Amino acid sequence: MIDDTALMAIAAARRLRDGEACFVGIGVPSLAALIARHTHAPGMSLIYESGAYGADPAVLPMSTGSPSVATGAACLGDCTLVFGELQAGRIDVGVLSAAQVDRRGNLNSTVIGNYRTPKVRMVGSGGAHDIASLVGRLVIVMPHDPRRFTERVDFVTAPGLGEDGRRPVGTRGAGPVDLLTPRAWFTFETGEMTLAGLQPGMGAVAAVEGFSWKVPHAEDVVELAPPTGEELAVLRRWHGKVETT
Amino acid sequence: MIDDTALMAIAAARRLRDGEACFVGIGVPSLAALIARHTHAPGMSLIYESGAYGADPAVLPMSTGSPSVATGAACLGDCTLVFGELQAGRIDVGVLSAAQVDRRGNLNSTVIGNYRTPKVRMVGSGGAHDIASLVGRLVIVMPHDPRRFTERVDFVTAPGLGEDGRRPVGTRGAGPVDLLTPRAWFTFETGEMTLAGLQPGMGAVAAVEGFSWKVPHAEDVVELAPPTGEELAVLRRWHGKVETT
Amino acid sequence: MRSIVASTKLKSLEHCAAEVADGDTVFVGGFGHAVPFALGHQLIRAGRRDLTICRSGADILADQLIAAGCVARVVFGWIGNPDIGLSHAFRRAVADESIDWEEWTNWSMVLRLQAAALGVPFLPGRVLLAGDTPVQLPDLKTVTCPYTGETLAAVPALQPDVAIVHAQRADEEGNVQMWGVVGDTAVGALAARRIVVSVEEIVDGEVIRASPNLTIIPAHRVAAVAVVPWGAHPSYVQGYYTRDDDHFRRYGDVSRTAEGTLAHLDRWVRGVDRERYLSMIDTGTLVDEATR
Amino acid sequence: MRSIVASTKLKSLEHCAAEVADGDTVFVGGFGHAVPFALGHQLIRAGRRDLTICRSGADILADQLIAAGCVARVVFGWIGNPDIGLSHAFRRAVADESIDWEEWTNWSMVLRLQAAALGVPFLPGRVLLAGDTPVQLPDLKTVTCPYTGETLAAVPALQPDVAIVHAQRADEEGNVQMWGVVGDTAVGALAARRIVVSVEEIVDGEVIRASPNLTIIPAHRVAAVAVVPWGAHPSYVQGYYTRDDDHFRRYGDVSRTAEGTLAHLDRWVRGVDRERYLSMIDTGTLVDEATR
Repeated sequence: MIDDTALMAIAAARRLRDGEACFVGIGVPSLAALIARHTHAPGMSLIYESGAYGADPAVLPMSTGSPSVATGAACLGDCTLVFGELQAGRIDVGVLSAAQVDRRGNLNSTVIGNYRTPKVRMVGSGGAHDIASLVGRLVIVMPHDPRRFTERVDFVTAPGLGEDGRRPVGTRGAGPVDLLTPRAWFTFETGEMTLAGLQPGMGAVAAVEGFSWKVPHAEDVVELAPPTGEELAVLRRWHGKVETT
Repeated sequence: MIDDTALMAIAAARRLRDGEACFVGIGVPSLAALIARHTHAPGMSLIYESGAYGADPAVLPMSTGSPSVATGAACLGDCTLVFGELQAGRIDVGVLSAAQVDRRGNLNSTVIGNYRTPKVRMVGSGGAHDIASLVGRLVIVMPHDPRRFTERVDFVTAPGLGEDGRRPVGTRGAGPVDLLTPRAWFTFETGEMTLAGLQPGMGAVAAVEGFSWKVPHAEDVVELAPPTGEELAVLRRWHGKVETT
Repeated sequence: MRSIVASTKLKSLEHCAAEVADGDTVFVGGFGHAVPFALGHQLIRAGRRDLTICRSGADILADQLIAAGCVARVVFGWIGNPDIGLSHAFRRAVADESIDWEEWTNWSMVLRLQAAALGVPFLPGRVLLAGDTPVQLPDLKTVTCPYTGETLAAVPALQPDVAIVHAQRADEEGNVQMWGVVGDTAVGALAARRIVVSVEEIVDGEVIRASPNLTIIPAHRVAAVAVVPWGAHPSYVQGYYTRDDDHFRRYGDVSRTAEGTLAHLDRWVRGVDRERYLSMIDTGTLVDEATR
Repeated sequence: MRSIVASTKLKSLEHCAAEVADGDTVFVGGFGHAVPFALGHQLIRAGRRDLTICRSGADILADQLIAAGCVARVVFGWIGNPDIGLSHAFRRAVADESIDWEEWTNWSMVLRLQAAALGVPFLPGRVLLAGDTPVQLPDLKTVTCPYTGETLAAVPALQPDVAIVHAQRADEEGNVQMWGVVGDTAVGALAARRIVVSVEEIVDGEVIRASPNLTIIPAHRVAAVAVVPWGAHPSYVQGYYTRDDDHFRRYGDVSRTAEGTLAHLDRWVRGVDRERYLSMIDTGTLVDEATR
């Protein structure tokens, strides 16, 4: 039961706070937000780009417009409402994943390779660029797959930090602050991805195994607490249960 | 029963066409639109600035947000929806009244006298400036009160035509095309208010009695047909019946 | 599981009104429908001062706030007593130079609020380009479209410090539902830094979540909610009670003089609690009318 | 008196699809919810060519229109098969350079449509100012706020020639009601010059007028309405049927090859009428799921 997804999602859930407005993407980001809302953050509001506030999906949605997003939501506005609130600086935190992340916390979901003649043409930004540009702070979840971690992403879909380690001109909010994988917790306080914690039983070498650059360590690299019984019980309500077959 | 209001409203109703989207104000404008919709223009949509489309008030509303506007409307959006549609050039015709009108079809509902130290401080634009600036064409209704007809209004709340008889830069649509009073019908084709028709039995002198400037006549000043039995029957459903006491 | 309630936003009417501070810019909700009279009257009772009140079309609640001395400045698109007449307290305040004001149009006021709700400092508009209204707005700028070269009005954002809103219902978390005429109430509320709300009734979260399309303000934007039945009287609440047109007419008469206006405030606002207020209106007739 | 119907907008599915001409820019409604598959499939059957299709998040209907050769250009914020994978027909078309595209973000696409709905040539936005997305938009301009001096993106208006939309219901006059997830469907439709709609059912005007807050498109904007039950399958319609997730998964598999995609279109679209289509889906299960 404590698979990679569970480790990532639970660790990410702990980075979310009660009472926050939380803009979430599909997949592990939704799972992380749901765990938080149903453990330590009952007053957190899940926001989807389709216009839903206070969503409480009974199964993990496959689309931001899925039935589980709509049914039981506290508010169904439209895209203009949620992105307007985002642009006005009123959404505290976003949770996103992507195909690639780099040492500055930039996310790529657009192309692998060259933009016009790509090796892999992917899905593009969706709301990712908008959320990363505007949200209060960004929590990133990524599977531990070395190909997904690069020193510089092929295409900056969603801006993190610039080459100087600071937020690019034109963005708002703190940008990426936490990156959770099944092996580790990284932060960006110093302006670049820094190992800050290890999942239970994981070593510092394994945490960055296969990464193409040397990831700095925080002064104190902590060991993350293992998932609690409550967290796992909550996780089981959604994990592996995507929308109906 | 055929009082001044009835004559004005019925004559104005005849200037509205079936199938049109019609932005209406409170009072005689609403009455005119209702007569049209319930006689020759069943497919006309009454639009109020409060966000209502396809309104069908059972009693004459006192406010654009009145219960009679909401109840039975086909669509209740918000101000952004209706004014957005107006600004996008999608509302065919507007019907307005005002405290003053001038020979260029400019309307004043802001002040009598000087702006900062007025003789009478009135209600201001509301949607009048917006409708007059943007609607496809404007139909004006005015009681026959010489003080309300001036060569130049004290304050141009809602722009009609400029001193050159053309629409001012920055406006869209045809501007004022018809002005109905209990005595006459005026048009603006030549760039200024021109006597085009007379209410039944009314003379050309009486039509502009008391006006402070010489109002030109069209080549053919027609006599308007008297209110029909159908028009009067429809009128009676609303005339004198404002919202509940 | 779905009924998790983190913390209640439910407060007294007095608490809600206390969210409005002296000197605040206050958006007053209600476009003919669901005008927050109870909240506004509480501001009068609390003796709030130096407010800037703003909205597109302002009715007799604005007039009463002005008459009571709460208001230093009005920012509006229209001000009056709908279909009845002028805003006499405003008229008098203009005449004796005791008030400042800034006059827009209903659409440009909505655009100003919309800009704030969208977090941008201006929105381009196709109004305020002709006539005398823009002449009276010396600080108004234009903007040139970088694609078409057109000149548009640059309608500046207006971010109220606080919005006061009345609506049909909310849950304890603060999700606010309104139906019927919305007007500029939602955009004006969302434009504001803080939102305080009075509602006809508090319902279970389940009720809200059964019709989420009716929620105009999500809970996390709401600072406090008070349950105030008849809180919009003499305006109306769709599905609850109809408009007390006679009350507007009577106010139109008495407000012609400063003395008449103050006597009205003494009778209906100052020293009058909600129980007393409700005893003075013919609630039976107004409810009956609403069900027609 | 309230049931006056001027003229009916009710037309066949074929008639509605015929409102879309070769070469048109088409807004495709449906944000996960109420995607107009039946209307889109009719465009494929009618052999429509050289379309520019646009919306924020484009799902497998866009992929199918591309695979069928209807599309010359895609303007989008996202394109794929939600939670499953890529838009393979788009991917192949990019690889063999048989398609043109313009790539925005979901918010900037919504702003583009919102600008058109509001009748302005651009809206200022706080996105497209960093990262590589704006780099790929060489014609994108910025605008300087005349009040604050800030630089914002000048997001250009996008006015579709026609919008295709699916919704729960309409009346004969063409008042269209939708609830559940609205996404960018209303703004995209209102942005367009013409709007054609399919609905689950036609209801009496009285039904519409009993809940006017649910009307997202007023009648005078609608060119034609077709009654097409299950017209959003394999997406869903709130209150009618749930999402056929398996269908999306199977399409994710078969669309990996051009042959698989064409075979899917042969099976589900070309030469398949609505009766045949409905016989191929397990409507019972999907309706049951919706009532959970």
